[in-house]
Amino acid sequence: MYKIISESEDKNKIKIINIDKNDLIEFMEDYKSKGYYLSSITGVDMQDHLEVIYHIHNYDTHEYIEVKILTTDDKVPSLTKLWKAAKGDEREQYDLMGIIFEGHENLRRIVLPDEWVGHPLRKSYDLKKVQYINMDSEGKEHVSYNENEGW
Amino acid sequence: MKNGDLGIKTTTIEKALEWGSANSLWPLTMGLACCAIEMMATQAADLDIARFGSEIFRNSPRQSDLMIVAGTTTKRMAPRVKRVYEEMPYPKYVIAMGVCVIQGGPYVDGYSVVMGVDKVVPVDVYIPGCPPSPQALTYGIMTLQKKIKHETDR
Amino acid sequence: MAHYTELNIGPIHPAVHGILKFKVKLQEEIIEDVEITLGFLHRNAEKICELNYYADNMVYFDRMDYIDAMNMELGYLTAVEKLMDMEVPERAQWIRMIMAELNRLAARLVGLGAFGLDMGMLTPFFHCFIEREKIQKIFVEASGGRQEVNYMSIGGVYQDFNDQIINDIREFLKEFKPYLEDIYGMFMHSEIFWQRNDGIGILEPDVALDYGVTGPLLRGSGIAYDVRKDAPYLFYDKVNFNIPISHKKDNMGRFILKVEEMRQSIRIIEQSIDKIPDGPYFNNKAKKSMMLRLKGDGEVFSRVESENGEFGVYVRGNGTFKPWRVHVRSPAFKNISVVPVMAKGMMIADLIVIIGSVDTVIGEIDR
Amino acid sequence: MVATVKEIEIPKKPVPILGSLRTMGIVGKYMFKKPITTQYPEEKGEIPERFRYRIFLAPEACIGCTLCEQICPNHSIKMEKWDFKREDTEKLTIETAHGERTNLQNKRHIYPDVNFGTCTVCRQCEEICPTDAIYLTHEFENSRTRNSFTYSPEELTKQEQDVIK
Amino acid sequence: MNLLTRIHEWFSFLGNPASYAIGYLLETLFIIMFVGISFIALIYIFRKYMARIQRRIGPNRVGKFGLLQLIADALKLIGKESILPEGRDDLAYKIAPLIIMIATLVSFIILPFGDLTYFGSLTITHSKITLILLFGILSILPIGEILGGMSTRSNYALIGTMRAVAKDVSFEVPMLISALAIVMISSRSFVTGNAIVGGFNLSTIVTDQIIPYGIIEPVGLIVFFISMIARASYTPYDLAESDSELITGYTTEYSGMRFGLFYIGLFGMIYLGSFFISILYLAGSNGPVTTDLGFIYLFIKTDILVLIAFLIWVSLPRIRIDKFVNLGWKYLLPLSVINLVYAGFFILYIR
Repeated sequence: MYKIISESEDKNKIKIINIDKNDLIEFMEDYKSKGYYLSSITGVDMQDHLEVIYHIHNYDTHEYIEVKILTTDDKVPSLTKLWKAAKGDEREQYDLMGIIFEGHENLRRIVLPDEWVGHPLRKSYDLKKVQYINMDSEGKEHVSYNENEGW
Repeated sequence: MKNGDLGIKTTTIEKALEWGSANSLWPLTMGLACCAIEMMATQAADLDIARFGSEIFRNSPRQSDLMIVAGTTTKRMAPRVKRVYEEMPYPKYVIAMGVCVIQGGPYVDGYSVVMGVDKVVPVDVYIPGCPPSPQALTYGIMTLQKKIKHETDR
Repeated sequence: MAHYTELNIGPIHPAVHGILKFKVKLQEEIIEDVEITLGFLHRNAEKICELNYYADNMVYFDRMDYIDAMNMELGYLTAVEKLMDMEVPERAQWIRMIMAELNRLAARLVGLGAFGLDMGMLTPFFHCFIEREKIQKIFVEASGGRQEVNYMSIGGVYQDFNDQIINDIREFLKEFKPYLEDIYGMFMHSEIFWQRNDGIGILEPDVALDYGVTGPLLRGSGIAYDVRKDAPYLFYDKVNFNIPISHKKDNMGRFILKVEEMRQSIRIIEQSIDKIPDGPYFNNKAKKSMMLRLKGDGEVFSRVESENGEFGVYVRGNGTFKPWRVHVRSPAFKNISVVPVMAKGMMIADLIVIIGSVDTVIGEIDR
Repeated sequence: MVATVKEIEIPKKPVPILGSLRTMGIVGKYMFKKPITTQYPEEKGEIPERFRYRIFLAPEACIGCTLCEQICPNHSIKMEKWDFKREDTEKLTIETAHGERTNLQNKRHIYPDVNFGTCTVCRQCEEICPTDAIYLTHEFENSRTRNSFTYSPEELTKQEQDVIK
Repeated sequence: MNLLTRIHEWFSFLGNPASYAIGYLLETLFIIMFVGISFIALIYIFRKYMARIQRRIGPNRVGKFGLLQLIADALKLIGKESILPEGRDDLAYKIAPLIIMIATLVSFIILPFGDLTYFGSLTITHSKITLILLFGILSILPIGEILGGMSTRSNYALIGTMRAVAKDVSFEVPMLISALAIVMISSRSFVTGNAIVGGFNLSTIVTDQIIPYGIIEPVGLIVFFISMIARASYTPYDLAESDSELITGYTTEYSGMRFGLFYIGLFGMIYLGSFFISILYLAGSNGPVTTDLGFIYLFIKTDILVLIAFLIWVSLPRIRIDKFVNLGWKYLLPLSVINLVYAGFFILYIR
């Protein structure tokens, strides 16, 4: 049985439930059976740890719930088995935030090319190190730090 | 000038061809982002761009003369823009529409936007604005027509 | 071993409404598989938002769903104002509501016109843009911008409505109603339009929910979910309007539903334009010299109904002038992910219509 | 809650050929209506008063407060030194949104320098300017064949045709 | 008196063989020039007409009222680089637009244009089987499409070609059968009720059409009209070059003047088809008052048909390929056969 660490409310009166990341799957399975659907996944970089925030939504009772988990090793369990909506969201958060969703079968970058170095939404990402993208004749994209090798 | 006849003739033909290509700029339907909607509005009834002979928006780069880069060119898109540009036959012209394609626009701080499409393809006319109003785009096309006819150097 | 033709639709293709790549596996003309590649318009708005002041970020939200700029601004502002505990004067809220609905009309008109073009109907596009131009003129009169308006600001709106704008809106609505019926008729009377849409792109409700689809796509599958009804913001609980739903689940149902929503938008504007009270249009706490010094603390998730569905904005502040994290729940991102499900087993021509029916805006998907 | 859910009515399928003829009728009807096109270069159409495009500067009113530089979302505005001779402008009275202001000074002699190649015309600078020195106008005919859009403070005070780049 | 003898008269001082040769040449040139000029006028009218329907103005900057627009377009297309795609089938790639262009032009020479005052009959080809000749030339057009599409090795062009072939195959048959019904009716004179020779001759068909055949067999007219629009690949049947799906179908890889030839072919086909319909079904050059103005009558009928086709183009959406082929085989073909049977009974009745 999952354990709720604490409950609070955000400024829009949405209930926030803090849970441990090992309880996530169990918690979400319970809520899925109650008729909740995944709405969005947000990763927040708190510099010493990552927060992953799931917004789930019940279309019948009009209830929005924010589920928050913490992770220090960038790894959280994937929800793709529960909701297909998680597929795209998790890929996006992996791409931009570097959260590794364990159990996602196709965890590739989605908006940036595969060779891109770093995860841009991390606070530690250095915007001054500019990366350039080029494409070869077969349509594969290559990333380099050299300005002359791409745009 | 004794053998100048030929020269006059060729310039006349060149002039005629220039006149032709200036007055029949078929743009490529290449909307990248927000400016594409304003490009469509220029095509639409209110500011009918067909009056200048740019009526037919061709879908194939092979048949178009003018590439209006309408919208932010990202780094991923830049090689593709380049490729489309190379697919177009000469004489070809490029209009950079909107500040995103001029110098990066609102996304200058970012990591994935090309700071100016002129790094990717040679640009003939720059139209500032975010997005430029249809009038501004029409004015830009008129500037391009003048440029083709060597009438302006703005 | 079956022989497949691989067709790359996009990134630059007239049918994809922007830049998006569909890699289609075809067996003759039947679609076996669709693979979507995103990211050609990834403009890192979320990152830039973290680097800027709260008031600056409006610019980037305008350019997300670029044909529905007002609703994007509204999504951000409802979040930020909650974060700052700022109250918005009533007049400003009514003005916002009118502008949001007007922009919804404008966005739908672009969608309709492009939908016609997808099927080779040339004319509705022009009529749609004639009407859209009128809306844009109202926007210019109010805010100065045509498309990326930047009209709303933290604590109110930048400029007040004057009598001329209200008159113009009334006049526009009067002309628009019969025109909309004409445009609707152009589509609906044609039996070829029916052939192309009836029973095409069927989306079952459980699939839609599973994929997190919202907006007309979800309502077209028979689930009455609209943020304006679900969690009313502004004054949507003070005006009468219907949330149309359709149990037809296909393109046709969605098309009729979208037009019906436009009629409801007209109804909302008509009601709210009479209800605008006098008073300030701006909260003095956010007056212009204060724009840089607005602080936010805590976290908030706020959602509005944009053209494509539920547009959510998550903002986390850490007590400084700049947000710590801004995340956008993009409706079109979810909507586009069902295209492979809807298109499977259909023909290549149907895929184009389905994409047109989903009506994606790439700026919002890639951000 | 006033919003109600209503199922849409699906109209009847049109009769083949007759339906198409009806569509053609609606479309063809507009042939007899007047075109609404504005003939742009000759007639500009009516441009509403609040329409904004290019930034202008009223140098007498600028006090060099750098607020515009700070608010600009993409750093299009940089402050630049310019020896503008303020003759008797210290006594000038300027009407602003906050009432009248007198004794305007620009002690550091810095004025905004706008890069119009990145300016998104978002109007935040006009909004924040305490003395309304920076303002946006209808001037939109400023396409160039060169990528040089940085307007010095002096050029910001001039009309578009006088600024030759 | 016809155009040939008239020209022969002018040049009779050169002797018979020479003047006849010049006569034929000038006559053909005249018709081709006429066709060329009316193409230009047609495209200009189309642009203005479409603009008007869409509440625009259309081209009006180049020359007075934009009359020089087409010349500017042509000059531009001539001056344009013609890109040769890599991996093409060279001969096929280069010959395809020529086939389309030549086939379209040649088919105009076969049509009976009727009379014009002073000049007399403008008809060039005096053959007893002009109808068969015309169908023969029309069947060359698909070859151009196929060659053009297959030679470029582009996937879009490939699918476009497939569709073009499907289109041509499924609409050729109903078109032919409805033309056959016309042949049947026209092989028995209205006036005398006797059998006449030359049902395959377009001129005879026209001269015998006191009542337009379109009134006698409206089903045939509709079938033929739909098939004609389909053959000319106009919306709603422009599947082969559907803009929003296949970029421009089989012409995707063509540029410059080569594309221009395809473009002329597109407009030429609708023009030819309208001529064809007005000859077969709308009594061609027969008019209410005088036969001297036959050509003018024909021209007016044709232009009205062309305008209708344009209106269909701008207002209807594109049909889907399977429904399209269904339309050809399941509806138009049976209809045309019914029409044929009906024509047979009709002949029995008028005897």
